[in-house]
Amino acid sequence: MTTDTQRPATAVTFVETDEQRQLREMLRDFLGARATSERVREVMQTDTALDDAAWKELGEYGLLGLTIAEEHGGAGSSFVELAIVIEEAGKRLLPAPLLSSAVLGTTALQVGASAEQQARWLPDVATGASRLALAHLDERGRMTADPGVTATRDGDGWVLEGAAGYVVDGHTADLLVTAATSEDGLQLFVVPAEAAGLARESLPTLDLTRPLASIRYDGVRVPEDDRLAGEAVTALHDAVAAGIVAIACEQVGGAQQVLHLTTGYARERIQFGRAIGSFQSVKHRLAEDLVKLEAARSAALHAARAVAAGDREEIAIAAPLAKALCSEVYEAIAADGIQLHGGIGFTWEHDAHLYFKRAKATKLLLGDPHLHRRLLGDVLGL
Amino acid sequence: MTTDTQRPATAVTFVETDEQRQLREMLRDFLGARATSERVREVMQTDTALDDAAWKELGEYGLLGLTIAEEHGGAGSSFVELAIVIEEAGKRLLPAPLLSSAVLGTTALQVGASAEQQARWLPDVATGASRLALAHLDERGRMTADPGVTATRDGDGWVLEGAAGYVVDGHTADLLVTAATSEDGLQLFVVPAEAAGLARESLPTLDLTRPLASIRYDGVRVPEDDRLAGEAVTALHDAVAAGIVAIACEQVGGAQQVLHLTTGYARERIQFGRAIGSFQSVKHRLAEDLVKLEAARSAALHAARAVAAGDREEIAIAAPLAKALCSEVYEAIAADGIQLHGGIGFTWEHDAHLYFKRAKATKLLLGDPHLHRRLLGDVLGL
Amino acid sequence: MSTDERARVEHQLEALFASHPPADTPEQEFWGAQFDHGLAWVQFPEGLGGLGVGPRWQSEINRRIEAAGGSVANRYRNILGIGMGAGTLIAHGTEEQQRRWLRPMFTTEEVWCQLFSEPGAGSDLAALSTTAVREGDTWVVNGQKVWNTLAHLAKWGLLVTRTDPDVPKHAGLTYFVVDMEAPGVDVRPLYQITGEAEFNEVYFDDAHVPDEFRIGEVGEGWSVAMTTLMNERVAIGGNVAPRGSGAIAHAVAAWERTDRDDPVARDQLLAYWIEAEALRLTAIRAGEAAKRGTPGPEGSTAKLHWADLNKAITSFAIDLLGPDGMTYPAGYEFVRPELTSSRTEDVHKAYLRSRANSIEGGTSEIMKNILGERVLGLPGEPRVDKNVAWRDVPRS
Amino acid sequence: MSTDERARVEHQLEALFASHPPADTPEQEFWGAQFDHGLAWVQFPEGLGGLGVGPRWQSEINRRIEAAGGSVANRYRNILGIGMGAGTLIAHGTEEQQRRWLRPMFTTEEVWCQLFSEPGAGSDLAALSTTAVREGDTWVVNGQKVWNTLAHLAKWGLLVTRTDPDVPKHAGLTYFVVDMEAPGVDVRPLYQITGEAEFNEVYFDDAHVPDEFRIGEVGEGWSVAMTTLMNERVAIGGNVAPRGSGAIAHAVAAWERTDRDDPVARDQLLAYWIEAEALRLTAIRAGEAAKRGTPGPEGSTAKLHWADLNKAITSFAIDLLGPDGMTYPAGYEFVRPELTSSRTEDVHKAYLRSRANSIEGGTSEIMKNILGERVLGLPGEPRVDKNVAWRDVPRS
Repeated sequence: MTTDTQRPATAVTFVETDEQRQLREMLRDFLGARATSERVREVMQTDTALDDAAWKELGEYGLLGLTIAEEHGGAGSSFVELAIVIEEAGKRLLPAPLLSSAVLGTTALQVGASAEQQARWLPDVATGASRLALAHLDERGRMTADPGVTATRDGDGWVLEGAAGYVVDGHTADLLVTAATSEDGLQLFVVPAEAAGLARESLPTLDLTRPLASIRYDGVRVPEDDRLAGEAVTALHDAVAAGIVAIACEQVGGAQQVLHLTTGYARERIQFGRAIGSFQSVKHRLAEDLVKLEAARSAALHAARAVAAGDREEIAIAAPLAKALCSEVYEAIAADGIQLHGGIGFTWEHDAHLYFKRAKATKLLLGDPHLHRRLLGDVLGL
Repeated sequence: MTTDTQRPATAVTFVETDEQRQLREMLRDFLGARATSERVREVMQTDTALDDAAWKELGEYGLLGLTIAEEHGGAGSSFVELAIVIEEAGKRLLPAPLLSSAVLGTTALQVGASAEQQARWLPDVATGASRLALAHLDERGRMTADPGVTATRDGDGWVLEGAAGYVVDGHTADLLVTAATSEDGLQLFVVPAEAAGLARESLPTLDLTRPLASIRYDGVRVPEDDRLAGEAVTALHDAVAAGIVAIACEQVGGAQQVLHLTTGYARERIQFGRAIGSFQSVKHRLAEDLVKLEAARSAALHAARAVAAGDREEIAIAAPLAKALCSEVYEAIAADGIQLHGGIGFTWEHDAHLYFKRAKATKLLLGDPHLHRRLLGDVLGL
Repeated sequence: MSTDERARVEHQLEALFASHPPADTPEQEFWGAQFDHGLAWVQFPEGLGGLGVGPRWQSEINRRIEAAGGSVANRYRNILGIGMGAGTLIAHGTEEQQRRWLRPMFTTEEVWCQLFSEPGAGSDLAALSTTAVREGDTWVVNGQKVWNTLAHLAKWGLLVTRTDPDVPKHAGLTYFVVDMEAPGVDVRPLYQITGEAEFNEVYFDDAHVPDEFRIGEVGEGWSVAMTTLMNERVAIGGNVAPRGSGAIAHAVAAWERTDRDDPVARDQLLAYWIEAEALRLTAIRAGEAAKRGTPGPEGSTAKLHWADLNKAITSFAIDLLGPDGMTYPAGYEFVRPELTSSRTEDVHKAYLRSRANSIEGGTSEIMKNILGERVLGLPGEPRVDKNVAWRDVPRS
Repeated sequence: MSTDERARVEHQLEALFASHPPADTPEQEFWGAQFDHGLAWVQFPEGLGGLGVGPRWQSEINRRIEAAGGSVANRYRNILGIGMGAGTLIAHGTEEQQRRWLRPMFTTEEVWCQLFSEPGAGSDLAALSTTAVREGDTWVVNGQKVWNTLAHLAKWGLLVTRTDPDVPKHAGLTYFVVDMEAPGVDVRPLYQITGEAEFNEVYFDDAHVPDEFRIGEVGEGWSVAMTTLMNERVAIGGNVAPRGSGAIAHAVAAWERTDRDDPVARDQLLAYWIEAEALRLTAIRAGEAAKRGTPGPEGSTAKLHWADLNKAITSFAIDLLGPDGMTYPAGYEFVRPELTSSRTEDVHKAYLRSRANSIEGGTSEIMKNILGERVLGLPGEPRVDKNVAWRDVPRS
């Protein structure tokens, strides 16, 4: 192990400010009322699978530009606040492009765009009027591969050719932040969804509450002004790191909610004259799930604080750690949610399967636990 | 997957003959009376850790040469009978060189020695008068490495130099079947323990009931007659395969005995006014252990039948399969044995730790589960 | 006697094949003739589809029929009738009931379903609360059943009801055959997490069942139901799948779609392959032991092991797919699948379907109780619902 | 008030450091003076080692003493007295008892041990059966205790006995301090699977305990014992170890002894590293929450998580050693280790020692009950040992 990784993590703290607690409570109330099971199910079976009403309201409350600077119409808060929104949305499986627009897209622009570019795009993102998505994977969806899109100079602008796969919320985004390989290396382009030559196709998803799209670029022309002026590699790296941490936070929210639902059921469901939660097989399983959940929560909260602090060295450890752990914990708790609900947990009408599917889909999104363990090992020199 | 591995395993059957059942019952009685906990503990804390009295008796009953042909003084039975002896001995942690002499050494001689050589050595092995051990690992104990001994021609004979590590029962063997690299490739030599230049050192073992030794060869001279005349690579391969299967059978015996002890304790130990086995946490753990045990038993029994049938193609699948599975099952059941006995299970005076240590030691002996999974994958073309 | 039995079976088979060549006779007609020749349930009495010989002849008869180009698909199409209902009728029904129901059951002219589980009575089946109240020669049934395979196709249902709430739960049950087309019986599809409706819910709203459809005595419903459930195990058993088939085949296929260069995934794949093969060997061992009349614990561990392993392996197969694991290519279609979708060719669907393996036919928790108590001899838990009137036991 | 407390603490510290310079005063003399200045247990009353201020000052005092070159090792050497006995005496002892025992306890002149568990009363501590029978002003004790750390060095033992077998188990207990050097008290080493005797067994054969050594009323022993066990948790807590330390350090060291080329082992190592780090972060989180007076579930999950993880990681470390994992380099020596060997530098010993982590201080099974019932609010099990005289409850 290199000495670097031995350094005491300077900023390990979990203290939540009063404002953060209030934000969490506000979201709990808001989402509890808006993102009901009925509403989520209604939305997830539409073509867009996007809760437009909730999205607008989140924008009105200023929750879509939490990390965007005030000069660009945002709240100028930190990633910790955004993580709270994501976690609470994860509890309710809110079908809204928070991850794609407020995390992946926003971070890419904040790190990679010039001040002028940020001023041009971010205000609409902060209000929710414009939705971003990040198109950076090839059609097989691999993180390590070059993007499936190439960019060629053409006069003052560029022409994009190729395809991007597994773009989160790609079919409802207004602007596609597209990674492409050019002669000069990786570039990021902001491409309007209605650009000529751009075609989108929704994928049939396991998790209906989180849509994915394939995007084809067939000679899409992009002006030089819409190429991000900064370091594309850094911008993409930071966007993905923030996305990974956001997923971990969302996973903790979902896992907590499943555990809450299952525990409640175990208290009330009676078999053999006793609440099933009085049987050790059920009680101990839930206790083990609680142990896992608390470990996952610590990892996700810490990673969010590292992102908020902009501590790249710590992010390199905390982000893959959180994604690897929270993915497996959410999956395990969601699987127990089905099992401990018994037959009803296997029905479409019960919500247990929605969490189970979200857990599996987020586990595989932006790198599975195995990949993140490998990345962590490289950082730690193990 | 190659088509070969898809072939229906022709000889999958588990039927036990009446003779085999009688053999098992006889051994159960014999070892139940001889290899008591007191006796095993007494023996394991001696320098040799070898139960000489039990060994002699096994020889008198003809149980040390079960697989040796009748013409060489053996019983001419199959590996299935030998596996029964090994399994029953594993139940009682009998400190006796069955694995080293009756399996590893005997198989090496049967496959690698000429008829004349077999006639010279095997009769004494069958009676127990001569004990074999197999020295084929380097000092780090690795299976994949070349042996740590080199053989150089010297007139009519050979000179051995180097060292072999982790030799099972190496310190009490009479004849060391030694693998050495020569100019002509791998060779096997039968070296008397008292040969000039040969030095043995016992290792401090985790499992006191199964001793290990390091052997140093400092210019040990071996006549050409004592070099095995046959294919050394095949002989070594077959010996190790038989050894792996024997360990798996031993592990099944041990696991069954721990489960038996722990189940009995769970029936009798009362806390909170109830037998602890009535609590689901205990009951379900034991039920899960039973599930594992039965799978392990199937794997070990089938592998023993494949060895008995001399079906090399099936052995290549069944042997690593059995070793990988039975190792993990024994370890898990032995660990539960300590846990479910509570405090008493952590004491020296209780037998739970003896099984726990045997489980770990056999897991690491002749290749750990990971190695065997890799070997199996190579065979299966996965 | 055994040679005598063989001779009788051979004789009937020859006669059947002569009069109704299996390959050329329409299915239902053939099955009717098979019944009439006593070759439907060979252990049943003559005249009721059997010859009164040992049940072990049946598998040979089935093999011979298939070898001759005939079909035994009725056993799957009407699995709850032929596999479970028939044995129940023989054990507890009147001869009139047997004559009325067995033949059209065997020919699949009348499909059967089972109406046992309820929303409030899953693992604790005996706590069920669907009531049957006697009105003269009729019983009026109210309540809800769930997890009813084939109920939407069934003419008849095997129904357990509560007829006396004032005695302990096992004592107050009565068993009926119910006409699924009768007024007051409402069958609704029950969609599951795959998007398919393999099961139904059945609602009873003042449904009338004539007393002549009662099986066994009033209050004896539990022991009749146990007969049905015993027959379930027998009906399911059978052949062991070949090496490498089942869930592990999904994982191997998924592995082969990868670059096959990840040693960690490979190690996990092999660990599952090993466990699947060991379980397969265990099933062979259990079959041999059962045949020899010396069944061991291996027979009881298989269901539990299979359920948990199936779930783990199919989940791993999805992981192997990587990003494609986030998709569900078949889409959620809200249809009824052909038969059960337990053995689906689609890995994504198999993954979701397998979630029920540790719930249906006894949850893994209940199976562990059974293993612990019946096989390992561990004591049961203190019971709060024994010797208490059903109406006084807490329920959810 | 808080500033007032600070002033008083500062004042006493200055006085102590002036009269007994920590770096230059012999340990026991310094601890005596520390007691006399009210800085031993700062929350205790004046004259009994405290100043009657908030307990949170104690950790600052300890830091200051260490910074000044003094020692706080008495807290470890006499952990059962200082950590658990003292609080019990303050809560339930008479002032005479407090004056008699607290000072020599703090100076370690008199070491203490705890005599609670018995062979027949482990998880079910309240079922214990060591009896104390009154004879005038003396109690005669018979029975056996087990798992008694430091008993072989101890002058005094904290003893729970059964004084009334005819009432339910919790009601018939009485708590004593027992002189470990008294006749009839026999301390024997209890060897564990590491070959060491970290614990003892203590046998009582007509040992006499004066009534003045009784703590609390007759029959109140359970609540006194609970006070002792509450203090246990407080005594243990404290600093969080640095990243990468503990069991995972053993695994990393073992990994570094390999060729570091096995991706499967590496993946497992990293999975454990992640879990260990997440648990460490949880401990920090629990500490912060406790400080702010808003403890959450994270405080309760740590012990369970730590025990199971420790076992898994040390076992994995042995696997990484390969063939060397079959050895036990230290040998089984049948000695008493220095203090507890829980934090051993020897990976082989750490592996064996960790087996007890999920047993000592509450088995993992009991911890899961506690988490399930107290944190998750799940109902308890039916109890067969409530409201029944102890002598009528089955015991093993």
